[in-house]
Amino acid sequence: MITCSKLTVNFGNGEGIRNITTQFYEGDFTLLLGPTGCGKSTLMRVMYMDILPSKGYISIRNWDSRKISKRQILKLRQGIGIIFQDFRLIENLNVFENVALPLIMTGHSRKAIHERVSVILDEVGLLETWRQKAGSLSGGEKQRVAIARAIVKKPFLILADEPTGNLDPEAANTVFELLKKINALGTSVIMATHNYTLIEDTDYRRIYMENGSLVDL
Amino acid sequence: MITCSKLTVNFGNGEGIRNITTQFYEGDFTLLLGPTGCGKSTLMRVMYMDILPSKGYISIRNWDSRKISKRQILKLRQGIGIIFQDFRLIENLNVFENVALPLIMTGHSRKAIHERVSVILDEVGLLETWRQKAGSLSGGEKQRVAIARAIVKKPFLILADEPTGNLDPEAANTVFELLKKINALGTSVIMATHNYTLIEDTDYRRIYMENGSLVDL
Amino acid sequence: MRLSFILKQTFINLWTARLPALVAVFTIGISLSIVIGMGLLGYKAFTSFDLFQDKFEIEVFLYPNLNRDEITHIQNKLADIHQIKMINYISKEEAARIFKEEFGEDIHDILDENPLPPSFNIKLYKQMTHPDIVENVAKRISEFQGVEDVKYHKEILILIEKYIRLITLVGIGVILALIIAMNILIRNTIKLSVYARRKQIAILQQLGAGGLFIRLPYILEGILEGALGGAFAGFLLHLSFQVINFSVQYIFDVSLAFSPLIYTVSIITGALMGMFSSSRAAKSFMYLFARDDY
Amino acid sequence: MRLSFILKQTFINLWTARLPALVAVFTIGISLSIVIGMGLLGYKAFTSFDLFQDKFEIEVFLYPNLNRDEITHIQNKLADIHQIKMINYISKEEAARIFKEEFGEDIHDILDENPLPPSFNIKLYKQMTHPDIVENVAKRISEFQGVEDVKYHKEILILIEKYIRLITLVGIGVILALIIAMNILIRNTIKLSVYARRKQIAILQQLGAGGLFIRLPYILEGILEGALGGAFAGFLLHLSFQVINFSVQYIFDVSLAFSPLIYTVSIITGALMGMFSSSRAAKSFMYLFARDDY
Ligand SMILES: Nc1ncnc2c1ncn2[C@@H]1O[C@H](COP(=O)(O)OP(=O)(O)OP(=O)(O)O)[C@@H](O)[C@H]1O
Ligand SMILES: Nc1ncnc2c1ncn2[C@@H]1O[C@H](COP(=O)(O)OP(=O)(O)OP(=O)(O)O)[C@@H](O)[C@H]1O
Ligand SMILES: [Mg+2]
Ligand SMILES: [Mg+2]
Repeated sequence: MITCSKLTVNFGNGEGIRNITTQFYEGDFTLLLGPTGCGKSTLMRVMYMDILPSKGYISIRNWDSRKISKRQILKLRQGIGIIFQDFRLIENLNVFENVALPLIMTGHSRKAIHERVSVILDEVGLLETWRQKAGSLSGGEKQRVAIARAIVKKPFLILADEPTGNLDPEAANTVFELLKKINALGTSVIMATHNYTLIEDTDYRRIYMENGSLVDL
Repeated sequence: MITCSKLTVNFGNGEGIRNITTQFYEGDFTLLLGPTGCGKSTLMRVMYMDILPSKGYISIRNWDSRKISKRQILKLRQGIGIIFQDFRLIENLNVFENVALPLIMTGHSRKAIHERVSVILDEVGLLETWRQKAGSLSGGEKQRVAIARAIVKKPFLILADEPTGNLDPEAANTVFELLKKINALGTSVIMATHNYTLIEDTDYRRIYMENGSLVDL
Repeated sequence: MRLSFILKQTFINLWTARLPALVAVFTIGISLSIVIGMGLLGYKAFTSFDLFQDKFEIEVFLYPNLNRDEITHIQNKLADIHQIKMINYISKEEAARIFKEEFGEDIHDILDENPLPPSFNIKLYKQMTHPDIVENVAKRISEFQGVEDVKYHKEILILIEKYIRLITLVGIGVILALIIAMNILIRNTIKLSVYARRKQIAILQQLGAGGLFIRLPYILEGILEGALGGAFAGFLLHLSFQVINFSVQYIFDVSLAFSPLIYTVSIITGALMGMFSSSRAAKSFMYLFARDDY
Repeated sequence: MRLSFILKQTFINLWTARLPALVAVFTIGISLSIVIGMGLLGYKAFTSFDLFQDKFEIEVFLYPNLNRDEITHIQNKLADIHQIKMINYISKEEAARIFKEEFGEDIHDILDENPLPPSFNIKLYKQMTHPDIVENVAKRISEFQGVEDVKYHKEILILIEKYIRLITLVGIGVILALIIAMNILIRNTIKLSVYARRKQIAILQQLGAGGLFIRLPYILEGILEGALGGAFAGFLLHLSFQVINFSVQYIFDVSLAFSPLIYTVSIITGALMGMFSSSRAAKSFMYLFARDDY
């Protein structure tokens, strides 16, 4: 489903990602591992076309980085659920509104939105805080809102960038189980993480990066 | 050194911290544990007087929340090294400048600053990226800059709020060892963390919070 | 749901970013009141030249020996000239009075008989005081039978003409410059107020939000701020009119009439400017791709 | 290290926040050029009343039978009155010429002898044309021996007096209003430009940074933006002067002289305003305690 071919992003300071060629398959749960600064987030940014590759290309379903239009980029992003490493919530909206945003944006009905958002908030354990402004949440709460917002729209692909960094082990586990469940229903998941304890019992495909390149272990 | 007495912070939505009475001793390394949203960050914010308690008081060395002046609050903060959960770097300054900030602010000489900052950057593994703007760093790099900035000024107290959430196990270990070393030299450390693997072999004092209150296990 | 959310977001934005909102209202209010106020003032100054134009007159001297009928005949012919607004007959006696005023002597003291000629004093419609037109009229009259001479202050006429042209030119220039300047100020202020929230816009774009969904809250906000600013401008103008009237009444007993239309005009103008400015501003921060430089 | 860091940070801020910096420069430039420009224009309009005041004259009619010495004596006494700028003797012949102009008849055709009296035509210094002063002077002269009558256009004098007072009043009012308005606009813009960076200020405070360390970069930035804005204002004024001169030269052959002093004044004013505005703005965002509402 995702094909990277000689994918290179050059930030001009020697950093970035280099010459990545690989494939991610539809319905897979892929773990993206590697030390800090190795390029995991950058690779994900290329996947939602926040950066276009300097060299090589990436194609996701029918979208190809070499010939995608602006309108198609927005369309692509609507199909991907992104859990940003730094959350990126709209601080002056409340929890409910932040989570509902992707649904509101694509024109769902009020009733459908209420039902769906309530279910998701319950799953991440934030049903009771739905009225609180995102700006005043605790770190872990923000992270769970970000997760809820990514999965609420039933995307075909979830990009989870370090989704448990601010969660206690129990909450981390809940979230991971949630992602597993969604994956089992057919959504592809790519998750960057440093939490080896969390993933040690899974046999998901692991991709290791170092210094902007893939490494074989 | 730190005395909390019936310390209460009320956010007006039922959240916050409630009636905390405890003491932190000079030179101690204290671990602050508890599920997300239990009030760890809030307790730390009270410690650097970012919030003043609604009820009760906190006293840190000679500073007392009930009668501290604005000027003294700044003085207190200059003595505390804070690793914020969300980093709070100055995005348009580079790594070096961000780390040097606390020293520049208190009027150290150029030479002293260069020496000290270089040593710290080396210890957190960012010596080579010193020129990069903080805004373009990876999550883990940002976190390490935040750590470096907190310890550069040789504070009497370090407040580390989830300092390893974005670090891979190896980097997390380096940072933890660093904090241990600094603590061994006399600096008190209070560290909130969810990383139980990291701390499992230590016998530091643990404080558990739940729902805004201390709990005895 | 989309529309109600957008409406709600507009008000949340207005509240959480009340500083930029207030600044935008103030800027629009002040700018509009300056443009409209200076426009009205300029117009007032321009029309007050009427006073000078009203003072302009042509004197038609007749031969001293004409009889009543001949004089009436000339008067009728003058009345036929459509540029003429007012005709005033000055008899020999009237002329003697004027002589006394001009030269400080009673002509009857010096001579037995009054040698001064009768004359007509003519005023033209003020649109007809262009030097060329006046010259034409004067020439026509001078050819009437019984008219000895036609006199008017040509130089003053030309001077006033020049002043009117100057004031019109400078006035229009100043008003145009003000319109441009105020437009820039309003657009910049609104741009800054959106700039302060550019990260929000970036986040929405990263979630795949399209053009209008992002811009509409800003556009609505701009309309609201513009309308409020316009109302504020109306209020400022209303106030200044009263202050001016109050202070001027000791000098002249004229007073400026404040038309409520000014409120309508400034509110509509403000709303339109707010709308376009914030629409453009929002668009200018809709970067599809990430930027690390801000 | 502190100072060099602050300097560096100023430039980094100017570069990374170049939109607000540019907007501030534009706002200051436009505002200052409007205030200074309108001030100069108002002053020009005010002084152009000289033209009317210059036209004002007093006529002193003498008895027709005075001899040379008596006339010279009167002239000397007039010259002693310090309000008087210019004395012009109008002989009987000159008066006849004027008569011909006023009444269209040659006095010599009507009479053998010229009955018109000689007179002095007097102009006062323009500061001395207040109706009360003029009345006083006229009264003094009328008591001279040999003076038959003193005449001047009292109503016109009073009218001009009123106009001057009106223009002064309205002009000063408008300029004051503009100064206040532009001051508000500049302060608001700079406040917005700091507002966009309020999180930075909050971070510095959380690190324990004190007042001046945080404010100095903004103050320096304000000074720079203000000075640049002032230079821009000077340039705009320079340009407008040339445009005005160019377009007005077809009407009048006067031209406005652009003084380089205007650059100095506007740069210094701009720098001062930038400094105070940004100092205040930075201070207003220095919350010691956290705020979640923005
Ligand atoms: N805009 C940029 N300009 C310059 N360098 C950049 C930019 N963005 C990222 N980098 C550099 O590229 C490298 C990879 O960054 P990336 O964020 O992808 O790392 P990561 O694998 O996500 O690390 P972490 O686990 O810490 O989040 C880092 O060294 C980072 O400093
Ligand atoms: N300004 C605020 N207004 C309202 N509620 C707040 C505010 N700040 C924090 N809270 C609430 O207070 C509670 C404690 O927050 P705090 O940030 O201290 O949690 P924490 O223990 O640090 O959690 P985490 O491990 O997720 O960082 C949370 O439920 C949070 O939503
Ligand atoms: Mg990353
Ligand atoms: Mg926390």
